[in-house]
Amino acid sequence: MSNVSGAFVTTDLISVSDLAAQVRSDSAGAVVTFSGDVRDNDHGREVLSLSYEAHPSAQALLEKVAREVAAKFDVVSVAVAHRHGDIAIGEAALVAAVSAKHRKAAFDACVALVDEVKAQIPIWKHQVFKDGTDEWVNCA
Amino acid sequence: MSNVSGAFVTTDLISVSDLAAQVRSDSAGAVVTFSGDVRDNDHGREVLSLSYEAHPSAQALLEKVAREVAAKFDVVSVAVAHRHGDIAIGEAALVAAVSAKHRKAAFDACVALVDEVKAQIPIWKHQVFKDGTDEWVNCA
Amino acid sequence: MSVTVRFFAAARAAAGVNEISMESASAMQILDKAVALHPKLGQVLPQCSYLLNEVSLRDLSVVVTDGSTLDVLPPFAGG
Amino acid sequence: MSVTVRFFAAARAAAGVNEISMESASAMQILDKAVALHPKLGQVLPQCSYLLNEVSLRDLSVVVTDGSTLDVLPPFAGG
Repeated sequence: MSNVSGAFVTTDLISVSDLAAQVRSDSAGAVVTFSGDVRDNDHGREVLSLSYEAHPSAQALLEKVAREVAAKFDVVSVAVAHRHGDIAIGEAALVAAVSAKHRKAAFDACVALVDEVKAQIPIWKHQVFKDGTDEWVNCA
Repeated sequence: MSNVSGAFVTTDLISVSDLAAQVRSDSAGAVVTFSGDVRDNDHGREVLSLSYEAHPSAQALLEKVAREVAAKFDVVSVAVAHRHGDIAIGEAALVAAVSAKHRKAAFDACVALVDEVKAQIPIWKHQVFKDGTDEWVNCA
Repeated sequence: MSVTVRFFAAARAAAGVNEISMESASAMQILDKAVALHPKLGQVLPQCSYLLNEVSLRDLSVVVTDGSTLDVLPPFAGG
Repeated sequence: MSVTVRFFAAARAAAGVNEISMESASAMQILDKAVALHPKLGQVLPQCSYLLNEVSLRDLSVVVTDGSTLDVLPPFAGG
């Protein structure tokens, strides 16, 4: 029976090792994790600082996406967290972890979880560049 | 420039968080990890204990596989470790970590790294079951 | 009573305000009026999606009744 | 001088020994003789691959010369 170990939208630091510990199980032979970390550059421009804004519905939608992915794949457990507010270079913005009996389901579910979070969760990224300009990502 | 942060065949405990730390970089936006952990069951039978045997060439071949995967995908860094000897239930037998600018390359390279390790590295798994029987896996 | 229009992320940056209060009308009419008040919104709105009282709104001819909240969401960019 | 044949994993379990010492001959002849000495090897060898002095050996008609090491590797099962 697949389940969701956790789904959090938070301003606190998030860590892939915390999520990995949450999904781990003696019956799971594979744990796959993803950490989406803030880069010091984007399209060749140096990033000075970065923040995310989350819509009030983001937490509930993240829980829904996690449940859907857990139900769709043959996994033991999934967990996902998205941070918002200011995030320092190198820190994680999105982390996901999936445990499964077999590795293919763990990889496939982790890819789907990250894809669906990016597609469905109302969260926005704002970047300030070293050259003084700034942008809301995906909003040309 | 892709590179290999580490490739180890060892009887020591191996940890996916160690490898993730090795591949992390401020220029990498994505880190994907895989942990292949010893399960308490296999094909419905309860596993009592488990050990791996490694051929003397396993270390050199693991380095070769890591270099090939690093060269084939647009990644920042890859790291992989395979443990041998006795391994307790829940402990990791194979761990891999890949960092990349973008998540697709990180996922694809991590899947390939695990697949190639399983296909190319001369390591064997021996399982002892609770019912008193034992088997060398993949050797019916 | 009136309609609350909330702007998020790039839409808020373009509007220069977090939210505005409008009279009941169709969503399209409300958004047209918002652009008239805050012209920079005109570049962002074509990419936006909308929530009416937290539920996705695709048909902008729907009348937004008094007491409702209309959210203006630019393209998501999580992760 | 002689040929060293090393058995790994399931092949070692079937042979009951880690390694044996044989006279120089083709790989096929050496393996046939090993099966004659250790009959349970007969079930494992059809699945095995071989290394001659740590290099993959596909053509079993090759003569294994004195001083060489022939490794018998069951199907890999790492991970």
